Amino acid sequence: MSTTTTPPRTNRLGLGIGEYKGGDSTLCAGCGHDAITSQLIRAFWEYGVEPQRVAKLSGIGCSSKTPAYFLRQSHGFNSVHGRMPAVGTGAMLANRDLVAVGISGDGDSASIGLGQFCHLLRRNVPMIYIIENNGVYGLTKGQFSATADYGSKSKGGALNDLPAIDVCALALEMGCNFVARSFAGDPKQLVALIKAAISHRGTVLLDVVSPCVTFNNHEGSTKSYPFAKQHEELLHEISYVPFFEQIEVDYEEGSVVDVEMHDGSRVRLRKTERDYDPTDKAAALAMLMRTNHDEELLTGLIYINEGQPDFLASLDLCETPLARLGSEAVVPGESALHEVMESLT
Amino acid sequence: MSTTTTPPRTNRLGLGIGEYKGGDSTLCAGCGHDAITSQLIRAFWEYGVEPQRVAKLSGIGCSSKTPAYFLRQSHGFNSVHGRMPAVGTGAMLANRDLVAVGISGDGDSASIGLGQFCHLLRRNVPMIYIIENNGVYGLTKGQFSATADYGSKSKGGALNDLPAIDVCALALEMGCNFVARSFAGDPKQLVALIKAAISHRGTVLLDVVSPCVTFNNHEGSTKSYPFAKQHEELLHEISYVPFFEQIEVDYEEGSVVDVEMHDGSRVRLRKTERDYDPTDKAAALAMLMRTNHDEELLTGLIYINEGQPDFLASLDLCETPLARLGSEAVVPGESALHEVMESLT
Amino acid sequence: MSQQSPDAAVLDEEGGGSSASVINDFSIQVATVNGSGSQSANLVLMRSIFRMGIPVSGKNLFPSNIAGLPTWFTIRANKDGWTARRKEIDILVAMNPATAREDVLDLEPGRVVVYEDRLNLSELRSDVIFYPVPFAKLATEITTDSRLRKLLANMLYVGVVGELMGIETQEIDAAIRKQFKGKKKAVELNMQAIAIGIRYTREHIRKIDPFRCERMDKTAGKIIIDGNAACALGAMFAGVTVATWYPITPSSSLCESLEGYMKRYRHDQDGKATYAIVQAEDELAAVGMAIGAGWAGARSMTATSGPGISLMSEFVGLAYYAEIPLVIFDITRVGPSTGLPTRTQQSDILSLALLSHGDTRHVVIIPGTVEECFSLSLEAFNLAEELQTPVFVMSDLDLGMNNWMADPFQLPTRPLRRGKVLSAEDLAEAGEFGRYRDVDGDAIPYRTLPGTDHPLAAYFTRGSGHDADAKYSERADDYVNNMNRLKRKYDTARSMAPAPVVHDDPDARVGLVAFGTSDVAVGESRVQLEREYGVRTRYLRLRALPFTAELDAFIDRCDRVYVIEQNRDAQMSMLMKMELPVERIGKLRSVLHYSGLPIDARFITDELIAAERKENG
Amino acid sequence: MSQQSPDAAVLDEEGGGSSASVINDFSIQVATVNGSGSQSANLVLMRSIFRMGIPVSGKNLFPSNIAGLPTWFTIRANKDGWTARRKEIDILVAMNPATAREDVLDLEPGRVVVYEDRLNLSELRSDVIFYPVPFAKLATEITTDSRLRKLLANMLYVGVVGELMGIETQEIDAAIRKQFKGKKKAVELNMQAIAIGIRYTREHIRKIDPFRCERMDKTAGKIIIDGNAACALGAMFAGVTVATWYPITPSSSLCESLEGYMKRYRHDQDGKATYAIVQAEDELAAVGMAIGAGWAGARSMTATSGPGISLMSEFVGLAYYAEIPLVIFDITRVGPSTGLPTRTQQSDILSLALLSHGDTRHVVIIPGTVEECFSLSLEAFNLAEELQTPVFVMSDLDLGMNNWMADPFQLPTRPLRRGKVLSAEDLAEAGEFGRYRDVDGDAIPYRTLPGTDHPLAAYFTRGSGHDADAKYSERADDYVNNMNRLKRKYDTARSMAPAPVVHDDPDARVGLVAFGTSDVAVGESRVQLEREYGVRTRYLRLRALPFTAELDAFIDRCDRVYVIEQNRDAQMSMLMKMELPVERIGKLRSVLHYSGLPIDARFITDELIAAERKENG
Ligand SMILES: Cc1ncc(C[n+]2csc(CCOP(=O)(O)OP(=O)(O)O)c2C)c(N)n1
Ligand SMILES: Cc1ncc(C[n+]2csc(CCOP(=O)(O)OP(=O)(O)O)c2C)c(N)n1
Ligand code: SF4
Ligand code: SF4
Ligand SMILES: [Mg+2]
Ligand SMILES: [Mg+2]
Repeated sequence: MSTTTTPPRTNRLGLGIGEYKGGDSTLCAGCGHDAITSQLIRAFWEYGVEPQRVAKLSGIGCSSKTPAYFLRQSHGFNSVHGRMPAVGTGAMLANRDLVAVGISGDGDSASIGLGQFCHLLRRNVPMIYIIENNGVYGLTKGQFSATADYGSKSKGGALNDLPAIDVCALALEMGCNFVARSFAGDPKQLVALIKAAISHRGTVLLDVVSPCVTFNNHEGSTKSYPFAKQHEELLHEISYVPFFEQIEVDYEEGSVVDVEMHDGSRVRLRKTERDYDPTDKAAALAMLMRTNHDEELLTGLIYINEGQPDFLASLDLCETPLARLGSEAVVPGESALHEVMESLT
Repeated sequence: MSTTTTPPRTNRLGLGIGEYKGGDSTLCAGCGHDAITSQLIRAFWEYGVEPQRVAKLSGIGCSSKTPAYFLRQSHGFNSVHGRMPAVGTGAMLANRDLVAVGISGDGDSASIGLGQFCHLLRRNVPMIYIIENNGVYGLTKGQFSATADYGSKSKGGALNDLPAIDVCALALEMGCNFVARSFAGDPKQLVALIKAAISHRGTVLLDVVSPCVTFNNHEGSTKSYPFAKQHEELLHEISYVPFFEQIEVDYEEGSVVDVEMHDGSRVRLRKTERDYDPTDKAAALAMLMRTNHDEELLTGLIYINEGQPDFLASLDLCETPLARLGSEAVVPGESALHEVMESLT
Repeated sequence: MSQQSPDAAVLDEEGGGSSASVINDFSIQVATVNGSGSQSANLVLMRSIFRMGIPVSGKNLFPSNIAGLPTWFTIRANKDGWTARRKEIDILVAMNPATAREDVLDLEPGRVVVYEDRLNLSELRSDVIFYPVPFAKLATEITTDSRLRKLLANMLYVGVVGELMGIETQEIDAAIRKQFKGKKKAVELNMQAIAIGIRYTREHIRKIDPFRCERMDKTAGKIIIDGNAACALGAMFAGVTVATWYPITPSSSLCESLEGYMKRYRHDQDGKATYAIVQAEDELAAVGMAIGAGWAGARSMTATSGPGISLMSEFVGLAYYAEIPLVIFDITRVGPSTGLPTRTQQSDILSLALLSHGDTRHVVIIPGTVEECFSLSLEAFNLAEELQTPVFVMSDLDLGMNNWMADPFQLPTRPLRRGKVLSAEDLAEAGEFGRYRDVDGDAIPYRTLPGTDHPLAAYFTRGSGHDADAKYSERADDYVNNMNRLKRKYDTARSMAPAPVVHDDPDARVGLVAFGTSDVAVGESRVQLEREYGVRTRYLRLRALPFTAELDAFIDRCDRVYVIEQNRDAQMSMLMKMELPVERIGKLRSVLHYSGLPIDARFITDELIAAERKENG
Repeated sequence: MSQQSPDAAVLDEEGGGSSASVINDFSIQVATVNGSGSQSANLVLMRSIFRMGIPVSGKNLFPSNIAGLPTWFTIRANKDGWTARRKEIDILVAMNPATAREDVLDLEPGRVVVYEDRLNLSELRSDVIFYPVPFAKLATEITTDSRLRKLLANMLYVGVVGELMGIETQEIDAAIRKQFKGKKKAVELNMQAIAIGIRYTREHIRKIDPFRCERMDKTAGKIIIDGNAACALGAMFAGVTVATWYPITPSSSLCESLEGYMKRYRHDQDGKATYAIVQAEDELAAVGMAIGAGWAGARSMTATSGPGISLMSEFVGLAYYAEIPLVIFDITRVGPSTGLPTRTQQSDILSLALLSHGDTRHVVIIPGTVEECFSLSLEAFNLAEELQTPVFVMSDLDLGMNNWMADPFQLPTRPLRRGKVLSAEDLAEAGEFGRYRDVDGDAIPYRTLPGTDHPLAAYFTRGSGHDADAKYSERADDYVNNMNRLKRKYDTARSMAPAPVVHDDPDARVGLVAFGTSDVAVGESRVQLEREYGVRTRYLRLRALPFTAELDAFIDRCDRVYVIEQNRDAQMSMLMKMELPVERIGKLRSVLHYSGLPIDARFITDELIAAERKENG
């Protein structure tokens, strides 16, 4: 091993990016979901998360298959349609040391799974929740989902006559403290957001427009690559400074906002003409309402509120993951049983 | 029958209020739900809805029992927990002439039923949807529901450590065009709102704080009679002028706003100090956010947007209720079958 | 003879009903409205009989609402320990004007009515014994607070009945102290009410009925508990770490009890919880969380009743197919649909055994006593992890919410069994790992937990087709191999599931098979059958699905086997027919009780005798 | 003999495989990747054989993803009309490099491989016949558009195979015109591809295999359709007014077909829809809407597959108990859980029969052919309304999504039966109404629809306890009476459910029972059994639950009855055991096929012969 080949690039754990890959994708060539997969691989590698600490969770759909395509060394659970939030909640209850990454589709989260999705957000379960949003049911061949825009056209030519559910606005309404939107065709932004997500404690909702090249990439679709590219509006330019790499750069006064994450990392937002404050929830809601109305695809960090207690904190759990507690810790002794029995005589 | 007793007061159909009553309540004496029942009876009677045209729908809970206690001459359907929206949607598909009144609880709608609730709103199914909101599961003896306020106290003394779901804000987010909040202890407002609801086409969401005297009327509850009385803030004084009774009264310039309903009735809002415009959705959302934060119980017509097409309109249904179509209308003839068969040879 | 109720017969034998004494063998029914606070009084009455050393049970028959509707609390005391429901009431305490008439008319002749004087019940019939008491008036003697007065009126009847039956005052007082533990004022007021009741009885009632308590020694050291609390204790001592639930009668009190116990006994040195109890948004979420937790290595559980079981159906199929351990308590009530939420039935058996689409087959543990609610619930957690599959514990409203007497529970001597879980060290040693391989020939594979720090640890869990290494597969052979292994695993479960309890009788030709709460009624019926009809029986009580070899052997020893169930469709019998060879099927008969009231011995006896008569020509 | 596959034997008899002709009896398998556009080519190939007058079927074996994975399309042509799946492939068209090796190695000796030249398959073995074709190169002759080229490469193999098999060019052209109806450009291009394929074959391939098409007259006037479209037609002609659904393979195309047909045939004079089709947010909502619609008087339906059935469980119990008509299509796939979503199985039977907690029992209609998909779906709507209960129609992926030949469908002569619905006039006349009274002694009550303009019309529907007048009741007698009536109603259903189809044979001692898509394979197997083994069989095909008297009579005429099912757990057999008297149970045996591929005749024959040998010592 002492020959002089250029060493593979490694992250702070000494792992190459290959260690963060998964099995071969079985999705359609060009599917937005695969693009997101690549950014997940990159972000987890760059951050240097131990793969074995990650739990990948999903429901059912093309999107929900993607956990098989990244982080091969992480446990994965492809559960049932629309119910990943519950499974993920249970997994985090069992092992608070896990980094949970939930991948869902718009059908999975906004149609069948809407209730569970909302309740996960409301509980603030620590999980990076990514919706690979293509406005259709890919796996069942292109029916409208609940995020399909009003008036958008199906491949067969039908017009959608129901309003879209905006999962970001809904997440805000449900009390989520980290709400962002991105686009599968914007790798730089997406990687930064995912890394910021890893640094957040609590639920992160990442709504990523992810075109379905087979069923929803045509003229008239509002979730196609061309449409998204044309209508994407950046809230800000976002970059991520990890806690282990705090380099100071000078920025023009007022041109940059830094958000400090709980692990010491920083999310750096460089202003666009918008001058947007991602800590003002009412403004965030109003802006979503307006941009939805105007058919802009607004991307970036929509809302952030660091430092809030997550669900596990409110349960006052012990430090050791519950799954690792031995019998001595979980079986009260003979005397406890005796005490209970006494009270029942 | 020609003896001279004072004739009973009757409505425009010539019916006494007794015709709008139901069976005896089996709820606890003093339950807010019974107060709402009384106002439903009054409103339907005053409006003069033909009882036989009404379909009463509910899920499971103390609240969901109430359809048995009003409009005895209307068909009722006490379905399963959290799934009344689907049943009601189906009933309206079958018979568009029905006036659907759905009664639900906060557990029924915001916990188990959250998904269906949202999708009903998104579809704009014509239905008056009343949530008898007491912040607890009454029928299962007082557990917190998803509308229990953060930090509110259970009868047993436990503190709720999850944020409340605001069903009004959620309804706005889901595109509901008639969103109102009231209080079981405010009969006047409630009757006016119910009558306005009857006049609206599309989903009406009526969130009525309805104290559970048995499990959630104690100190520390934010859904008790005392709390609601102390914290109720009227958005406006509301009254209802039915289409068949258009009396003109002079009001001081600018002190009153009239909203014209699709049946020609008018909802009259007399301003309080707030100067609130119930047609501005963004303002409505912002206001809910603020008043929730301030623990005010804001009541009145929060948002209205008359004239939007309802779900049945978007389906382009025929005039005759589907349930009434005869065989000749629903069985295509021999020739149609022949044509299809030809195409398959 | 067959026309006459045998209990009446007993009275007759002892001399015509009213003169001779009936000692330690009676049922008291208190008819009130719910929400009226009579529950404490009833418990005090029951416990004071218990403290007299007499075996006793208490059953609450309540409506599916919160307050204001008729409720009946029945206390059965029986010197031989037969404390199942009995249809006949000996002493009626009629406090509810709405039902008093029907309640009185329902009595057998010779029985007793204690009632609020103003109800004027004595005109209703002349063949029962009436003891009017001016409860409302007496209550005014204790307090002027009208709410309190209503509550205390209840305690008055405890005094009256206690005095009538010869219950020792000190035992009533002790029961009151237990009931209102720590609440000094309440203890005093209630004791005062008791005293007034006693005094009134002594001064105004001439006892002419035969029913009496006499001290015995059959309850020393025993406990009284409901099955749900017992299940909760079983779960706690099984080391449950994640419990998720959604409220539903009659299962809610299981998780509520659990929460109470866990708060007291399950914190670490820092006072932090060694468990998570989560009220989910519904049953789909509850079971989904329990599955996620079981997957990630927690001992997890959820508890529900019929409607929840139906909702869990899809998820349970996932857990079966992906082989995830968790325990699901089904405290059954009357179905179908919402049914009668506050009545008891055993009608979810087929659902549990077969839950979910596709070929599925589940392990079901069926406690029949409160002691088993403790010990078998505990065992269910071991089985779930050993077998890596959802394990149901099927109890019912009668067992779960009513009060039963039992010996104090014992911790098992065997340590917890956590099943085949590979640690990082195990993986390092083995050098290979395939999640669904049948390494040991018992069809139970090995698993690893998320977070295990070894490169071989990770695998991908899914409810879709997979091969022995947990890789996605649509291959026919992978599918079939996996399904066949799952079937073999179910056979492995046969040797691990709790064996039936058999009461054999070499001279009996008739066999009885029952399960769950029918147990006490069956025991009593066997005595009736032998005593009254000379019919001797063998009795096998099932305690689990899958069936074990004992069932086959039992049937072989019998000419005919009556399967006694509390459902309409003979559900357990159906499962037996699905599995058993035809010779055994031929012996099966059914006794079915499904009114929503707990089954009683007399019903079984009557049905069985009728069937036997038919059978014998 | 028993070691050798009989089809090979047939070849042998006819002289060693390659010399003598095999006319109108072969299977073609096209191996491609999905999303490659081969589906049109395969349909054209199938239809051109069909147009030659030869009975044919087409089965698509596709993966559970959208594009890029292996897919096999199998066309079976059989002069006797046996068009079930056959395991052996005669002509393999190997277009997919990823599976070509395994596909070739799987062939029986003497079979044919048509393949893309560059794949170099001929080295793999020497006992099959290889015809290499430079498809990619040939495609460049037609167009320079690379996407189009890929599509047209598919049509090339149609030309090659057509020419090889002797399919008349005019029939291929006609099939192309049908496939690309109205798209002139596409028709032209595809015909060009066909011509090139034919030309290449003529010029470069020397045919040495025996498989050939010859014109016959067995398809004149017949149609080709998939079962889902046929069910949709049945629903439309039943006058369905509300259809709700949630997408799931393999049921989605049922509602999508329905939507297509309804758009064309179901509008009133003003062009307004006389129906509502709603894509719900999930299966709970879909069935809930159908229940609401059925309650309010619509003919309502929903369609789903296994996971959806599990999710509908709670709601279906409500519909059973509250007696609400609706039709639920279950197009079954491989379970448990997500299972193999694109493979076929009959493993939801127990779920459907018993769905929901509590005592429930459902009516299930089981079409076995596309014609029955039409006629029995139609009938299901009549039964649902007549019986006032949810009625399931159980089809499967093989029937639902594959192409089957049939006689054109006929409208039933009997008018729609809408069941016992009382109008305002009826009420006025009757002067009384009790929703759940058994007026006619058939246990089927009368109902009224919401909106009925009569003061007596209203009643209250609930899934909780109710009396005969639909009033809330927790009374034991009300409950038991109602449940007993529901049980009697299920018995009434026995006389109304579609009777089994019986193929009797007075000399047979062995009986076969099957249902659904197993039908064609069973028919073929019966011929094999008789021809090859001299075993004659009777055959009963079930078409519904509950079982009807024919089943009993059939079993009585047999010594042994093999129940043939496509599931692991012998689910239909289990249901039979649950109901039948023991003498009949004793005769039951099982033949189980559950790999996810459609059952084939040879499998049945082999299994049955093996079982019979054991049986006879
Ligand atoms: C209970 C259930 N219902 C329906 C399905 C069928 N199904 C599979 S994926 C899917 C939709 C997926 O859509 P989405 O979540 O948007 O994922 P995409 O394929 O678009 O990435 C559906 C309806 C299922 N698997 N389970
Ligand atoms: C599937 C199912 N789960 C649980 C229950 C038990 N249950 C009955 S009512 C109820 C809660 C009702 O709460 P809410 O809707 O707020 O009504 P309230 O009684 O407070 O008016 C629950 C959980 C049920 N009936 N069905
Ligand atoms: S169908 Fe659409 S969502 Fe699914 S893999 Fe293909 S492109 Fe992606
Ligand atoms: S428990 Fe509460 S909600 Fe239920 S009836 Fe009583 S007061 Fe009303
Ligand atoms: Mg999607
Ligand atoms: Mg409530």
